[in-house]
Amino acid sequence: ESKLADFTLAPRIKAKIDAGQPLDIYVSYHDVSNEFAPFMKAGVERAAKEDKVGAQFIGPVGADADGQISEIETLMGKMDGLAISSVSTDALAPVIDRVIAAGIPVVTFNTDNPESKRLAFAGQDLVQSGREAGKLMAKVLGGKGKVMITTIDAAAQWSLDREKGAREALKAESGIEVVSTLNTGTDPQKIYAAIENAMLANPSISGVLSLECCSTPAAGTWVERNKAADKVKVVGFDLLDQTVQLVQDGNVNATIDQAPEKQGFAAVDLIVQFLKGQPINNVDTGVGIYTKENIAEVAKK
Amino acid sequence: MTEQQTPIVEISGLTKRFPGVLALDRISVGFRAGEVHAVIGENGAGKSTLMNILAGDLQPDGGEIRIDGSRATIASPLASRAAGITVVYQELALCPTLTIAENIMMSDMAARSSLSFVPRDQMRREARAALTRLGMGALDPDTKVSRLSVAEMQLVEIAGAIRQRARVLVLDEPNSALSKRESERLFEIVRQLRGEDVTVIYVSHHLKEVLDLADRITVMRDGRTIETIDNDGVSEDRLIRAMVGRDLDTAAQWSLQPEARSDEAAIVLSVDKLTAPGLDRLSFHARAGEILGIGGLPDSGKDMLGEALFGLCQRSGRVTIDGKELRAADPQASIRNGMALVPADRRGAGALLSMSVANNVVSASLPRFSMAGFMRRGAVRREARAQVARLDARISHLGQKLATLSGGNQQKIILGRSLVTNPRVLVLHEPTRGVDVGAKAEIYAILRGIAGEGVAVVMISSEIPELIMNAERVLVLRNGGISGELTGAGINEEAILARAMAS
Amino acid sequence: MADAVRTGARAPATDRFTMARLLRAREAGVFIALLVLCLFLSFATDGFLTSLNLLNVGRQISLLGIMAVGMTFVLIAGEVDLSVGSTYAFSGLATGMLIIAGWTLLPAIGVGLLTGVAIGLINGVLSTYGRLPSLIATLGMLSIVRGAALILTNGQPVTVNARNGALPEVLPTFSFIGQGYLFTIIPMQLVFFVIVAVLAWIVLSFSNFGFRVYAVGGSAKAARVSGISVNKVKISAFILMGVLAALAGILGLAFLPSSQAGRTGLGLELDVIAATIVGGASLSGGEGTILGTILGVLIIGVMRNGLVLLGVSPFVQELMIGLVIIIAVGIDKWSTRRTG
Amino acid sequence: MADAVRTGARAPATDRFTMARLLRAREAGVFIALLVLCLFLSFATDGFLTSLNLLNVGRQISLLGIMAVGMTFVLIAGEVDLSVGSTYAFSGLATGMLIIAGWTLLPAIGVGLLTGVAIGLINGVLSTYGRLPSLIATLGMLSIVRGAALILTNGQPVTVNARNGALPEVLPTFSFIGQGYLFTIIPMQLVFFVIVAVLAWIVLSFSNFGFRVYAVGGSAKAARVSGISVNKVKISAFILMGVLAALAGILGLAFLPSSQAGRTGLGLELDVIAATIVGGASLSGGEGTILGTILGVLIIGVMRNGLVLLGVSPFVQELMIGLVIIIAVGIDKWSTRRTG
Ligand SMILES: Nc1ncnc2c1ncn2[C@@H]1O[C@H](COP(=O)(O)OP(=O)(O)OP(=O)(O)O)[C@@H](O)[C@H]1O
Ligand SMILES: Nc1ncnc2c1ncn2[C@@H]1O[C@H](COP(=O)(O)OP(=O)(O)OP(=O)(O)O)[C@@H](O)[C@H]1O
Ligand SMILES: [Mg+2]
Ligand SMILES: [Mg+2]
Repeated sequence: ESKLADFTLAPRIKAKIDAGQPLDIYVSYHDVSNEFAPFMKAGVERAAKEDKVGAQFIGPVGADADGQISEIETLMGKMDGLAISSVSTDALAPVIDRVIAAGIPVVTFNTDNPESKRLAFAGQDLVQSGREAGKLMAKVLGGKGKVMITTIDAAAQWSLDREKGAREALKAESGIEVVSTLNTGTDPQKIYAAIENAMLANPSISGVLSLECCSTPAAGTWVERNKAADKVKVVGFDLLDQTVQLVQDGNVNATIDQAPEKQGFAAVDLIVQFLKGQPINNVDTGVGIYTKENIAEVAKK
Repeated sequence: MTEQQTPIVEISGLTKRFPGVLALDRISVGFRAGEVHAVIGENGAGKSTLMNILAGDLQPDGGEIRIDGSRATIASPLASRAAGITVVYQELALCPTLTIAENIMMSDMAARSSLSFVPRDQMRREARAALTRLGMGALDPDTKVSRLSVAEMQLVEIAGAIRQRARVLVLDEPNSALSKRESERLFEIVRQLRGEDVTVIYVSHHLKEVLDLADRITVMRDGRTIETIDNDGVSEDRLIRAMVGRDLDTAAQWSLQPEARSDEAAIVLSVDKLTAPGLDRLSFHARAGEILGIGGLPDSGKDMLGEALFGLCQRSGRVTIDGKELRAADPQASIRNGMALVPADRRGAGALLSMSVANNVVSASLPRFSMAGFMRRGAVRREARAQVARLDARISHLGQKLATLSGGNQQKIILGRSLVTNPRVLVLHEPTRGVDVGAKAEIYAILRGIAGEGVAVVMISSEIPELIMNAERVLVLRNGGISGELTGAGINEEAILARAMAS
Repeated sequence: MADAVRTGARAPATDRFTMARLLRAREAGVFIALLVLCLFLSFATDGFLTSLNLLNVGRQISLLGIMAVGMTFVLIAGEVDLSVGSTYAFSGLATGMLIIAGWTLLPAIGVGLLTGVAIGLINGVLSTYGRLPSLIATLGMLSIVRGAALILTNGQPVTVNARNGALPEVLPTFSFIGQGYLFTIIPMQLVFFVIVAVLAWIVLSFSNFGFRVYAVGGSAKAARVSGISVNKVKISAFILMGVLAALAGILGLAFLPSSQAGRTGLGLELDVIAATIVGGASLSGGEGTILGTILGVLIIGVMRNGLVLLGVSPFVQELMIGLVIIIAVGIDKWSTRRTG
Repeated sequence: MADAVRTGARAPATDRFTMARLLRAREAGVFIALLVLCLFLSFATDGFLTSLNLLNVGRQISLLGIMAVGMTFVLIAGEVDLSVGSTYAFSGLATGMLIIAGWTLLPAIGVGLLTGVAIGLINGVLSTYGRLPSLIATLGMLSIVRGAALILTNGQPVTVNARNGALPEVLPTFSFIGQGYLFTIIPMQLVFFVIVAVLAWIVLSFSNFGFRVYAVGGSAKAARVSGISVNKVKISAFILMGVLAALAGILGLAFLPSSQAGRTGLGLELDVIAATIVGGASLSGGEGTILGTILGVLIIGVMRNGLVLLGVSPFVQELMIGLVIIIAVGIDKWSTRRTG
């Protein structure tokens, strides 16, 4: 692409490559304290081992744009490559461009930042995965019903992208109405209470579409406790322990996996390939769909 | 003395009601230019309330104030100042985090634009001048007020008020913490101000002072002005009768020297080489049934003695009661072993102001009034009622918060708290500060009664008459050590002062 | 007269207990606000005044309520504890990890509660013998304990279930205390809250310890002259707070039954302090009652529930919660005459 | 004696300014902690002691610093403001929305700052004439302003760029104040912080207004009877805080240049208060200096930077921040003799 062509590698890094010195790749994830961080980190570490580079997994505790930017600024002098998942596209784009301008290659992973001059993206197409979720919802509802979308952070870029995809897909179904988007906040108790209250306030809801890891098991748990599996369908994301169990028991009807380990691996691997002078392209880590039928594959692990 | 003239401040029918109390009941009084006008009355008579209204700090519920003959409302402290009134409050109004100079000059600063700069050098100069006038020129104006003694704070407050050249200067118990010498300096200035045609309104419980100083005296009782007397040949007894509304039979007792009768009694308290901030290897003892007076100037160390004995501050040396040594810095152990303290700082260290009378009475003896860690309410109420009756404290009910009692009554409750612990040694620091004559006499009688029961009473006081009247033996402190011991007929003002000030 | 009683009631109830007195008490403002709110919601929604919904509200406020009871002690003692949200997370996670490590229930919960004791002890010692303002000490502990929880769990969620290693005999009881219903109707969390509140009320109003807490917060210096060990009383209050935060954390985990060090209980400290202060406790110490705190917790819980039932947008909810906090406290202040 | 000087220096600089005195001042503890930290980092990392990194730290602390300066006034005046995080978000968003609505820069920033004035005014009036504890008033405002920001933006992020409607001539200047460098090296945010700090220092130490802030916080009663209008001084301090929070919010938006009502500045209040108290201000009023606050802000900024440079795990960082807060304040308390 043109972006790749515009990029000039910093002499410092070039010298390092020429001298055969070990490279230092930094992977900045937007919230190292969330449930995926360990999987991403595992992927990063696997890549570091296989590609024989140094890789640091960094990022703020709790999604925080300022924290993520400050950390990157601080470490810019040390990094030979950066893979980043942005808290907020607009906020992080200028920093990404500055890193690029300094001659350090940047790829995005997990959450893309297409506005920026990043070289490539590794991960799920979030709008696409949202679309898939919407389609699944429509399917389990049999094409009609009232749907509530839930997310722990309605403002986050990944959430906005998935919501966009989900709404697109649901709009296509004339029998389905999206009642609201419920921003639950991130505390587990508050997520559950928000869902509980919302279901109480609006008993006509027949589908809950969760956009992420954490309101998915909360919605499933609500269904389980209220024995509402017949009346309320849940489609969500990710394969947390609890979610797997809920899918097995039929309280969550479908969940979409985003292969976080693969994303972490691809993030580092893309940069290494680029520095080796190989051509790079976006990596789609895919949309894994799990329902009661195939969940057993995951549950065994 | 000024003849009949229109008063500069004239008050008529002034009423102030607090929740549950009619503090001022249609009082009327006039203050003339160039007079020293004393206002006296028992604790809770309404003196401070009246002064706070003049200061613009409280608003009356009825009645009127005329200044220079025309009706005025004193809506705020600023308005009061604008009318030429300056007040030295009974409860000191100083800012502890600022320096002396900043406190003295605060009202000047309040009058300037808030966009102006602070003229530090000028402030320092003027503050030093104001201090010098009070004989306190040695005090560094850059010292923080929080580091001053109560007496020094009172002087700073007075210094700030005097330099404002008010037309009316209100002094509400201005010298309750001052030494005799400092007080006399103040009186000199008051006389000087009178010569400059300033009206000085002077609130005090010291009748002798009042008779020395005042041109006229207004007596208040129960929120009413009883009478205003010209001070020509008025006797103390006459004033007391007006204040209390009856003859004070206890007054006679005051002049009695206690008969020395505890010489042979066992030593209860013994203090050996007590060293603490301001105290240097102090050794003395007190016997059962004895009232031991401790006197001295403010910096003699006497103000730390109570806290050091009781274990409120770090100390070295031995303090024993009946031969048992008290652990340092452990007030609980002191109480357990039979010591009780009535501190000087009634509002700060004495009372649990936000708690009820009943709770205050038992607060130092909780274990005795509880079972399995829970309070026995009945027993608490019985004890509280008994103490209130014994001390003749005026309260409206046992659940009344201590903060809403008048000072003298607070003092009685604190004394009651000490008595409930059944002390072997009762240490009192300024036991009658700010207490009116009637209550004073009652407190003295109570102390003698306690001593009569075999308790050793240690009375630390800056009021020499109090020591003379009550103590069987007086230790005079200077520079943290004992500079003299007086007994029996040897206890008199000259002897105490001589030992307190000798160099 | 009215005022004397009013202020009198703020201190432990020495006075006889009468309904009239109660209504003139400090809590009256909040009580009236709560009443008005409930009345309004009963008419404006059809879902509010159902026993199911009310029990639901009861459950949702329970964990906040348990912690607010602890905060009442700390505030009356003249201190403040900002670390409660972290303690809540840490203790729950600790218990959860022990359960999935195969421990039986009581030891696991015991250790969880002990972590609360330890945190409270540190908070207390730093704020007394350590001479730090408790705001700073507990703000530091907020970070430290949160960091410790992240390190302990490596940022992974802890989910208590058989697959992760919890003993099968432990799970039903653990679920019951978090999710169960007493007599099939009263949520267990609410039962815990009621027990904690009643015990705390007895202790605070009638015990020597309660007396000392008020005394220490009212005037530390005067309390010392009365032979009360100020530091010990304050440390005890912090420990009580720590234990109750731990209890809430454990119940919270038992309810879900999953927790995450990076998210659980974040920002909870302000909710807890808000509820307690709405209930009449004051940051300057010496004031507060358990009854007031319960009212404060209720008003916030009912408000949240009501706004949802009314279908108010979550953004407006956020705004309304702030308004109600101000108005609930304001009712009390503005309805009494200025007393200087 | 040493102590006399120490405490004396806590008040506005009445004393003549000498290095020796400075070092014995209240700020000494924090200053030493900062020095030790910097020395350690210079040896332990190779990136710390470079002008680039130091200027970087300067930028990263600037917004916190600007707000901490405001908080210094509020705390000295004996109050506290919990609403600053919400104000930060609201004012930034308001300015951003006006810019993308096609306004020119100065009016947009002016209105943004005015929202800060308005919020400060409300905080101040509620806490003075409204007789609410400022903790409650501003906690309520925290929710109200956050709710208002969410309603205003409908929860959507606001990004200032030409595509959204910002005038092309506005963008470069707006970017410059947030992201630019003076003389191509000093970050503009740092320039703003330095200007704010110097002005605040002059006002607080030398002006009559500064004097009144100390007087009001040291003893409201003493100030009132001297004729100082306590309420006006407190309200002014809140307004100053509001304006500075708004300024920080606008600079923050100009830096990113995107903001989101549901997230921006969440929990910022505790960071701001922590920095200010580490710098020596006290919750009970009357104490604090701008120099101390700057040191407090620096210590937190340097710490964060150093931990990142050292490659410490983010979880451990969280824990260390708490430790440093406790130790920095502790150094001061523990190194001076007990004074009762
Ligand atoms: N703020 C207040 N609230 C309630 N009652 C008050 C208040 N201030 C004063 N009182 C009551 O008003 C009465 C008069 O008090 P005041 O302070 O004027 O007495 P005083 O003559 O100055 O007494 P003292 O000699 O003890 O200083 C007392 O009964 C007191 O309890
Ligand atoms: N908040 C309050 N509520 C009720 N009464 C109050 C309050 N504040 C002060 N008072 C009353 O104001 C009066 C002032 O009396 P004060 O405490 O000055 O007595 P005092 O013995 O003269 O004190 P001091 O020891 O300073 O001389 C008291 O009657 C006190 O009860
Ligand atoms: Mg008085
Ligand atoms: Mg008095």
